[in-house]
Amino acid sequence: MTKEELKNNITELLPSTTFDETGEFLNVIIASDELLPFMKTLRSKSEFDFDYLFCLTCIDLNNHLMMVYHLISKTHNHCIVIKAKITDTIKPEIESVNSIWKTAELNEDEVYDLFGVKFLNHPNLRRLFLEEDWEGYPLRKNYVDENMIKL
Amino acid sequence: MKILLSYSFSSLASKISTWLSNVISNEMLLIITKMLILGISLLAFLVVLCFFLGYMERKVAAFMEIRIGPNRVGPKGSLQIVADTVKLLFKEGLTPDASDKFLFNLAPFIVVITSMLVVAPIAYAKDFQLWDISIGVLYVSSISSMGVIGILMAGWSSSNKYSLIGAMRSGAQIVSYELSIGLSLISIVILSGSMSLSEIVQSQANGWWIFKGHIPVIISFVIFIVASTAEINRAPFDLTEAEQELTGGFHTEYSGMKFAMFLLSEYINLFVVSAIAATIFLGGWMPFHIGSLNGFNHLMDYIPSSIWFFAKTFLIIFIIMWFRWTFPRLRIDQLLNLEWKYLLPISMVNILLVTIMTIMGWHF
Amino acid sequence: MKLTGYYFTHLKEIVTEEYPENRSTLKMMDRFRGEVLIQHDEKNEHRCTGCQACEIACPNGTIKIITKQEIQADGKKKKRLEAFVYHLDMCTLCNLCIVSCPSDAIVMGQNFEHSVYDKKQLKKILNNPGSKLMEGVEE
Amino acid sequence: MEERSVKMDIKKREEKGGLSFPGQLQETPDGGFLVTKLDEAINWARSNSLWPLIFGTSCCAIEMMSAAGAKYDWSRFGFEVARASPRQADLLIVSGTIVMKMAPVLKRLYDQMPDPKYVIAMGACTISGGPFFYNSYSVVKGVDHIIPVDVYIPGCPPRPEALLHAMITMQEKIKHEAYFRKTK
Amino acid sequence: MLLEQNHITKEGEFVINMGPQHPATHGVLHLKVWLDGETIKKVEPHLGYIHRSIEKMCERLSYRQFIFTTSRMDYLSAHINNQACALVVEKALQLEVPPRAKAIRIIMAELTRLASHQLWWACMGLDLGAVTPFFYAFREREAINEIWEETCGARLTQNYIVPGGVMMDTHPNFRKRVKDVMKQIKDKAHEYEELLTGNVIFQERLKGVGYLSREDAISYGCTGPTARASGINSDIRKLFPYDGYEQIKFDEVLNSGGDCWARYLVRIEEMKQSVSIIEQLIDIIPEGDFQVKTKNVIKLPKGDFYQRVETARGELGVYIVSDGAASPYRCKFRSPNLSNLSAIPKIAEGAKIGDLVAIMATVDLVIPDIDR
Repeated sequence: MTKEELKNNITELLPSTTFDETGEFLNVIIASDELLPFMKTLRSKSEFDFDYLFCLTCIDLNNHLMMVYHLISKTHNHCIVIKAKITDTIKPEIESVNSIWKTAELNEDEVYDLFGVKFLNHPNLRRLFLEEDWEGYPLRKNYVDENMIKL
Repeated sequence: MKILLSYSFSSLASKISTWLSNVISNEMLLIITKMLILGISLLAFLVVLCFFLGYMERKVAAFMEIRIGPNRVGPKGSLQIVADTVKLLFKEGLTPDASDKFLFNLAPFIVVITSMLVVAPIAYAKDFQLWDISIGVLYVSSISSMGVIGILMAGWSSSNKYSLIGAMRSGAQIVSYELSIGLSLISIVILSGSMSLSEIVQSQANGWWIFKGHIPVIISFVIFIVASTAEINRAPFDLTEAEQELTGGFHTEYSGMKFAMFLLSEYINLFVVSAIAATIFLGGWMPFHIGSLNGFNHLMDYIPSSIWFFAKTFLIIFIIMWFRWTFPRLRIDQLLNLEWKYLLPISMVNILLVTIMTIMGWHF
Repeated sequence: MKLTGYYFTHLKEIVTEEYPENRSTLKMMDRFRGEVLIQHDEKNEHRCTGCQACEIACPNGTIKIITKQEIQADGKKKKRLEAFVYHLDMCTLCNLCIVSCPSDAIVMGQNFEHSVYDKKQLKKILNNPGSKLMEGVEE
Repeated sequence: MEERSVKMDIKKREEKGGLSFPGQLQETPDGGFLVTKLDEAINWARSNSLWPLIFGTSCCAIEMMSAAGAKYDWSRFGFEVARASPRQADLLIVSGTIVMKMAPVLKRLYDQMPDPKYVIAMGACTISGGPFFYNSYSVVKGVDHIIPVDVYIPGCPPRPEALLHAMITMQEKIKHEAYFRKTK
Repeated sequence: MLLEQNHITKEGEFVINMGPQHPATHGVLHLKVWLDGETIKKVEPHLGYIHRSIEKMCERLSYRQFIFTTSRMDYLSAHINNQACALVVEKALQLEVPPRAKAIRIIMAELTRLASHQLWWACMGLDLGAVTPFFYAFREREAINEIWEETCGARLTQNYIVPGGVMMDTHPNFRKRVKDVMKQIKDKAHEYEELLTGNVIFQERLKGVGYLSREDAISYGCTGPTARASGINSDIRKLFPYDGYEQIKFDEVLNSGGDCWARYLVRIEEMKQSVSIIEQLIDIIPEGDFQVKTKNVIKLPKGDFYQRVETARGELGVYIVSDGAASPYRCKFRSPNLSNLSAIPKIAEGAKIGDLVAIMATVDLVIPDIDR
């Protein structure tokens, strides 16, 4: 499917989404509580068939966090970027997509570790890279570490 | 010159013996002195032998791997192993806190002692044998399998999971391969009609068993080499140590002196196994003769018997080293499959063949 | 077994280069990056103007340039290089400083034998004592 | 602060006129002929039989493997018996970055090695944190904060020859040790 | 009793910790393995022993500088990592790289792939207990290292790529040396066959071991040779060509076996493809500039940029969020090894300890790339 077709189909599916087409891919911006059912449809509906999650990350935009999911379909060979906005920066929470794509497990652990986003229904949420007692979430913009020497 | 070379060992031994009995009158003391001299010289011989084997292994490995190998310590690097040994001697010997200290410290000694015990009945040259026991073959196969107790002890007492797995593997492996070794030895016992190693050597005066015994003996020779490689835990059967899997297996926790003992026993075992193979299948110290070519046979006789023995032994050692530096390691279930599904049935059938051959007198 | 046997018997296939023995003949490739050096000519003059371009270009703060004010003959004050401090212990030899240098003052040296017992010796001052800026570099 | 220390360094360097031998040689008391000879023999053995621990964390480990490979072949010095178990190793080549989470493991490995043990810090990351000195929240800025280091070899990664040079430097150091004599 | 005292067996469980210092984990991966005898019940990876905060560092480095930190991620594909970063900057700036630079980049990238696979082959033998292949593979690898040293100046972390091209022109000897090395690799190919591929023990160790189905491979996000051995066409060079890969003839190596043996064959075949790519290009490197001049301080326009390349281990994605400043606002590296690692617990279930080593070897992880 081309970008336009994807856009139309998704608007049909979820009228409240907004789009951003500046980049290479079609960016779909949704609210964090709509994520899981939306993702499930993207995976299961045969005209989308996004079976491959190739990048999962998070961005700290100071006043809110943005989860970014890059998806590609191995059958149709089209890509899409889903961005889920998490407005609560103190206790951020979002549904895990581990039940749809297994690769999400470690990636979500990583985001939990570095951004502090808590994933609901995650099978084994733990700090992946840092020690369990590490304070703060280093990739947040407001992270301070007195041991870190800035250049 | 000929006399000096070929009979030096036995005549030297008898000379020392007579001199000692002249000097010392007390019979008990005489025996003790003799034993001491024997023991010390054997120990020295084994240590020097291990130095040589270690050096040989490194050089063989290096040349097979298109590199030079040790060349800086001593001439052509020949003192490399001496340096290693001295270093290990002066290294701290750690005993882990969690280990069973008595067994942990005992294990390396058991391993070394058992491998040294097997050296006794080997005939090194004509008329030169420490202990001509009438059940030589039985003695060798029974004592050599006792080494596994030491290994099990080492693995268990280390209180390290890798060691434990290594020891368990070792138990399974050695117990199974013991069978094939025994059966392939029995085929020669049947042929020669004796269990004494010296008599087995004597029975090959007119031709080595590997030539006389047709295909069945060649099969049992191959089985013996394969099984004994497994028995002494060398690659491709080095599952008990398996560096990439178990970081050293049963000797993971050993350091310094105690670790050196494991290395020592490994090389002694290598020598013993090759020596036994040379004695039983390749005629021990018997020179190579071809039927009725008398000139050739005389020429061969000029080469001292001890050189014949060591040449054969080192040939087999080289083959075992060659295995090690070529093949990847087997998996534990494949290892046991190889023994129970292939080697054991084959050697059983083989024994049958040998027996029939002996009864019918088909061998030369 | 055939292959390993082949190499065992063909010792001329050995590819080892004996390092400490071949030091006299060992020559690095001409672009090899061993360490950063300031080139000095025979009059003990270098080309470094102390512009700090390399310091800015360095991704990991390896270079520290210390300048001093010097009064020229015509009475003008000018920045001059006092010390080119180079932390070899942190340098990743990435070549970004060499590329960024506008006056080609620094080059990559070929020496790689830097082993020391004391970390402090890896902090180096690259300009020779008493060295001066070469004439005509600044124009 | 930085500037002042550097200026002092310049002064010192001018006074000394450059160093010839890296580090300082310690004077050891004479222990008589026999003890000295024994010392020499032991040091000879130790310096020629440094068994490294297989311990690589990142890029430098590849150059360490190169040094073991056929072209550089560290077995010529008797270093080829790389042990997987710290109990049997003499030399810890810290090749690659050490991060906060790895530091206790490294310390433990070092403690598990029996004496005498030696450490080579290979590459910029291990000496000072190297490229990860600034702006990084998780890298240990130099392994000498965790374990004592004998020889430093800078580079990112150093050439295999440089590693061999470091090991020869290490041998030199071992040859000047005293086993039976106590240092002052 | 001793075992109970030391908590070796707890509630009938036998857990071993492979790593962080273990020869089979190729670095500092820590695998917690639950065992039943020799059979593996469960594997849990523990990471972070080489987490160097590269993503955080990139937020403070300029676009020229951040390229060089990435060569420390997957150090065996250092050049391809650099290429990915340069490409994302070029994509954002809409820079057209001169054809000469493109050709040089591809040759270097394929040399990297070759060298990386050779190292994999060396370690593969080592892991399975055959020491000798290590030395034979390193002989060829050293030859490739010499090419890099001559042209780029370093042996492992070349740092040869800058935004807009390559840092220096190729060395005058470059063409001859590359041809010599290609000839050498082709001549010695039969040794690889003889030593490992044709060895019965070796085949027994790999065939039927560590099966990964196509569906699982997609779900776990496997990439690179690991995915291609399960029959997924995942080669970025074919799917989303970059730097002129679209003009080059080569086959995407696919194998539907899904086991360790398939992964082994895919990598061996990829080496041959790399050699053929280099041979196609080496004689027709276009003349011209090797670099476009860029501004001293590179500033990217606002927006998100994603660039993917095929490293020796699979798809590397560089995701940059720019706010228009001289350094990235957020920089994420999608590592191929992390997704391949996530499949290991699935692959290893029910295997033996010895198989785990074989699985680790065929999946070929580089740990610093996972931890970043």
